[in-house]
Amino acid sequence: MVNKQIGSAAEAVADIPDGATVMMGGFGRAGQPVELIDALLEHGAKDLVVVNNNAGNGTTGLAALIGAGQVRKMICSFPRQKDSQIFDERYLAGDIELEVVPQGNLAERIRAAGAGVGAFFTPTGYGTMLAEGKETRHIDGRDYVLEYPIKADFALIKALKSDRWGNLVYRKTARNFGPIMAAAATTAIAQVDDVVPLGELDPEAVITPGIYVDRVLELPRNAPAADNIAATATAGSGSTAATAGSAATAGKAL
Amino acid sequence: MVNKQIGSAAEAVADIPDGATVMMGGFGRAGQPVELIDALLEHGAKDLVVVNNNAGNGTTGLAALIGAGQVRKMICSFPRQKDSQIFDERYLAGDIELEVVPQGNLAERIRAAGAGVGAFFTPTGYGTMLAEGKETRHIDGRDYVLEYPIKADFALIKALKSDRWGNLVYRKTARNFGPIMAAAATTAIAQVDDVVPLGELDPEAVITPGIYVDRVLELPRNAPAADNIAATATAGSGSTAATAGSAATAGKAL
Amino acid sequence: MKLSRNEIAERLAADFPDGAIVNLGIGLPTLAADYLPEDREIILHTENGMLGMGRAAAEDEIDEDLINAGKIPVTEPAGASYFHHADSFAMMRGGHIDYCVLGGYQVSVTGDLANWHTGAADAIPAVGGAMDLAIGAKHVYVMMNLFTKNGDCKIVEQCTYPLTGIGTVERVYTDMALFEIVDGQLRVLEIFADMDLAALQEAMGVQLLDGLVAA
Amino acid sequence: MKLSRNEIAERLAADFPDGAIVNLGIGLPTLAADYLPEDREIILHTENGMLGMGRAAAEDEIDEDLINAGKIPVTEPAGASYFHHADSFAMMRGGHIDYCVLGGYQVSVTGDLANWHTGAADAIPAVGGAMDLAIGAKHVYVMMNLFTKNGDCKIVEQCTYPLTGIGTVERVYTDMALFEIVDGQLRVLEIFADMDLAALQEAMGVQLLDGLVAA
Repeated sequence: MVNKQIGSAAEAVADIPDGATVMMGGFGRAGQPVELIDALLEHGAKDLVVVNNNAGNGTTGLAALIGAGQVRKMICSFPRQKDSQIFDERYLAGDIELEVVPQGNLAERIRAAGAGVGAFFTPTGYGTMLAEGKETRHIDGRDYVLEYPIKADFALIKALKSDRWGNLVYRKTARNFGPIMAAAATTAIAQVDDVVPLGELDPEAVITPGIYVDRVLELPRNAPAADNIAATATAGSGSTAATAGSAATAGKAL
Repeated sequence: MVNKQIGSAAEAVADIPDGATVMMGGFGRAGQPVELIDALLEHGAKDLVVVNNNAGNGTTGLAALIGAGQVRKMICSFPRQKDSQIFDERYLAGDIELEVVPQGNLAERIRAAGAGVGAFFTPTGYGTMLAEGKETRHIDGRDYVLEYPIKADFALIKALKSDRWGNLVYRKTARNFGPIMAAAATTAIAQVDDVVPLGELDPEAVITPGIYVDRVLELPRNAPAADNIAATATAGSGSTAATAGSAATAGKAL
Repeated sequence: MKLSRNEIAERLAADFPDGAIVNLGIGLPTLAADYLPEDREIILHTENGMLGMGRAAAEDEIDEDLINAGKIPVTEPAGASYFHHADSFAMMRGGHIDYCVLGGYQVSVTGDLANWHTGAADAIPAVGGAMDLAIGAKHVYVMMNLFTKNGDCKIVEQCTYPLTGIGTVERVYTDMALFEIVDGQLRVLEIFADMDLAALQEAMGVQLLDGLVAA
Repeated sequence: MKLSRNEIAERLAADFPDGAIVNLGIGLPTLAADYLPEDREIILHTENGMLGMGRAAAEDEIDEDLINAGKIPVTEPAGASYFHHADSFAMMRGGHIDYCVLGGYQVSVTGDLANWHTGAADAIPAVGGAMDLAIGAKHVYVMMNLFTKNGDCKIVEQCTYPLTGIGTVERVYTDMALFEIVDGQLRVLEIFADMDLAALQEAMGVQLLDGLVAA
């Protein structure tokens, strides 16, 4: 029987090795797998290549990971923000590599990795410094740049609900990079608010079929007050919060 | 106010000119826009390039269009079937051109057209006669063939429901080529069982956002017996059936 | 007299026809959302995966899963739909968005756009979706002040800042005038500032064609 | 003794591990669906846009919107999901399907597959999803009789029919024996026919390595 549910955030990321390429979903807070990123921080894997739309905000999550010196290279579209000071500092000190990719090329390169496309010609960026040194071609009246897939060893994403097969549904604009990152990574790990019994998700509305998902971690968002306190108290460790989450659903027939 | 609903199949296809490239959704009967194809037959546009997974079955729909000599060229993955006799005859007589494309390359080329991708490297077909004369490249340990987008002037597709903006939801495996063909065509025409008021479709389950759809034709599938008889009686003409469909929903607040 | 930021936004918003699908870039262009004509249905696209995006969320409507490209909470009106990032940018790249409005550092007289990078050696490059929008929409509009605080004209013969897109800008809505670029030629459609075409041309230092409609 | 079509299907189906995601090609391979081990969850993919596909539909379950790649009505069990054709073939091409099973005209000793075209001058070419499956799945299995009705061995030094994919076949399940191709070498894993390795090799006319497990 297939059951992709895993008990804790710590367990979910335990086998991410030094040097891994890790995709992280999210656009702003929406869809950000906060607890999984925190677990990766605690896990301590180093020399990581991280793929995300940004390069961390404030002092938590990806920013903390960069601050801890665990990230060798960022691949993203928009590193510089009001509160990206940790990345900015590291970057200007020459401590971290940066590959800036136009957001749509970033998304399409991630999609290409999942879809087995070897490379593709995109009009985005043609003639700009982000296409310098890249192969170009004039096709049917338009100029294009050749871009290659971005694959990952792991993807950390967030969705609304899952079943034990790993089928995922998302919520509003929190969907963003989740589906394409799940497909582009060898091992995709999804944190979800709720793991529901098989058959409860509408087959027409499943956005990420379970084939792309390897591990599912349930972390109830709207848990009763007591659970919320537990989850907040353990933010940063991840594993205890996750245990609380699993306990909350232990009685469910999956 | 945006309202993409159109009154009849005849009206929906009236501006398809001779020489147009027309995509037709469907895989077998599932998702086949039968009434729109019938209307195109009646409309009489000639010299068409038709993109479909197959090349017509039996003596109706696409097969009838081919039989009537309206199709100059077929682009498809699987023309030869038990009941593709009309195409077979035309093809063997040299009366119709054929471009056979592996099904996944067909789908990806259609997707590329909608997504503004100029060309892409696919591993499918490498080293086979379907890749003869095509550019190839060895990328990261694997061999690929360069394939180009397939665009269309019109797409005829079928979905389950729509709203007046043209947002579409599909039903089961009838989804197949619909979403990518809608995006790849300059003008996409969808026949649906039901046009529902704006806001009634679940935003998480809309598969084809209205941006891709230009015309929506309501043809109730499970209409009351009287309507069904009317629809059957006019099959082949399309326009009367469509009128019946519109009448059935005239009272709705859209 | 010059237009305020809000007045530029209002002037711009008046040009979207009924049913237009519009992407408003982060920053200044977002202001146009407040001036969409009420008698027309303008459908907003946001790069982070939503079509039919609503207005900014009120305090009690804030939902962290429902934000726009500028990460500002928004609402979900009837007719909305969601999609993932690759589908969202396919929508742009594939030419399905009718209008996009971008901010600008510089626009060249032939429609090149520079709006993502000052070129300064110590600047951290960050492009976001600007290049995708610049090449993707059917009509690319720029909204900006015509002159920098230092008095340099931002419509130039050739951009000196790194480019976002080449030959892509169709209209430039500024505080002083409205411009159109057609076939690599810059034309003034309206002057808001209290000056005539000759004075405007002299202030800008680039060749202007007369596209002014007699009042 | 040779295996019947159903027996080949049963032997093949026994090799899918719990949780395997499997695409069964149209025709002969579809038979394997009837023999999936009941104590394992095998998740079927069909190219026309469904994962977690169910068994063939009974008379009163037939739904024209719910069919498999062979256009046969099927059912929708718990856990199913639907997607469009580009997403479905991305699933294959991207290497996400664990196993696919295809019919074969010929398989070469190095794993080339020919199964879509006889090469006859008047044949109408029709490839469907065969080439996508042949290059896409993690494990490509072929299910076929070992000899044609004319007595020609279908495992050959080099395919004479037009190819579907190159060096892609990993196992060949036939009525007479089960073969594995690893690093371009053909190995017999099991012999079902009443003959030994030497006799099988002589009948086939190709070099065979011994991969037989002592009973």
